[in-house]
Amino acid sequence: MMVQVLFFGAVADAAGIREVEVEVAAGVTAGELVESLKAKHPGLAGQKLLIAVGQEYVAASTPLEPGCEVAIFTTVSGG
Amino acid sequence: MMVQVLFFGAVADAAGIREVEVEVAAGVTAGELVESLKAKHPGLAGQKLLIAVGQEYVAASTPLEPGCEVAIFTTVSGG
Amino acid sequence: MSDFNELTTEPIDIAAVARRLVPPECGATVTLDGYARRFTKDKATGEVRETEYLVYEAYEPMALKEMAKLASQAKSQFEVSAIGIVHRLGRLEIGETSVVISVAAPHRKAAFAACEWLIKELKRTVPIFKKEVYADGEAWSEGDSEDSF
Amino acid sequence: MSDFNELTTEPIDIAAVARRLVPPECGATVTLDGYARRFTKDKATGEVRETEYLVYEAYEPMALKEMAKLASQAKSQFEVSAIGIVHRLGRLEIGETSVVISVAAPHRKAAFAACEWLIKELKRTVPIFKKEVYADGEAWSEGDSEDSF
Repeated sequence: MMVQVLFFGAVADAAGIREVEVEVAAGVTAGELVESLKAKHPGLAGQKLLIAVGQEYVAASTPLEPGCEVAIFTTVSGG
Repeated sequence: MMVQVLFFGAVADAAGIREVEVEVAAGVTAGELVESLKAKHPGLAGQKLLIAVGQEYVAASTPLEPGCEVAIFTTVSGG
Repeated sequence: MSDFNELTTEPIDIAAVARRLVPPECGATVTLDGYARRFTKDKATGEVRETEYLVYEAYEPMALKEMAKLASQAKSQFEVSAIGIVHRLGRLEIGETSVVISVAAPHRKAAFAACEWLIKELKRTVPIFKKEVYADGEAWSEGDSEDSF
Repeated sequence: MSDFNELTTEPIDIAAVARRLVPPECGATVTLDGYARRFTKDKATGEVRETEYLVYEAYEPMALKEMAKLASQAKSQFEVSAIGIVHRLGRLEIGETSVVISVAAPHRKAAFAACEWLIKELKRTVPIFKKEVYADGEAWSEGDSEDSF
């Protein structure tokens, strides 16, 4: 199944991309997706990452739905 | 000796005046002046009064200097 | 960057107060904007009273001195860089600003603490007096001073 | 009186934010104005760094959702009537406002407490990202989030 992945801030710079469509196995979790992205984009390794699915923070164990929007970023720094 | 007395807010309304020159005995204290004003202006009786001499808060026991400016008011209520 | 303390009978421009204080080492300004409330609930009875307008008067030279003292005390107690205090006098319509206190600091924590301390002390020590006017009467407001005699 | 949460690339007018919130039962609005600081002291080394300008970006739809959640949580935790949050995005010059949080309340104590809580939580949960640009380089700012994995 396909999911949409968005990168922000330091994570976008580290990955060298801001947005990508990724093919993942059905039932894959948010954490597993992050691990596979780290393997593909070595710049992401060692970064503290937050993940949101459908614009809500999720735990690593959350399974992804087909077509969902996944966003990945480090600690936020607004204000 | 003469002192200048200023009244503000509720105290001015209670006394019915805003400003008056008063003849007092040498060595009179701020507290004694207030007592004599209460006797003259019954509306002041029972009010909690603050007193400033030369634009500084003073204790009742502070002796007055000739020509000083004395201000009398109740609890302040700015803000 | 110098502090300022003012009394005015003109409407207060909050942003103009806040933005007079932007020292280059600062990252946050906390501003208290106090204004005339239409409805006030009596703490004892729960009754709601409607205010028509307010009138403030001050012992002006002493009020300015006391405001300057508060700013100087706040700067010795809190890590803040600049303080602006402006208080309105005369007649105020409902919703109009009576007092603005802005505090600029390198970090927001000190700015919040100093601003909250300043308004508490201003209400206790600065000789400014508020009269509330209702449809059926008026009353001078009772303040927070404790040292009366 | 409705709350508002906004992201904008235009300069923020602090007073316009604060004065959109004047419910008739309120007497105080506390406003935090956060802005780009020129000089920042490194907590560890004591070294002072000079910032040239800032760039903010956001995951916009989620940022707006998180801001709305914070406002709703603040209103359930504190006795406040209205909350306005506006965050700037894009390039900010030194001294320009990055965030304004205004909280109107019947009484000031709750307004101070809610405003301070809101900025702390905004910095922890709202997906907005700050890049600091120096004369000799740039760096994404490290935030306060704890729940990363």
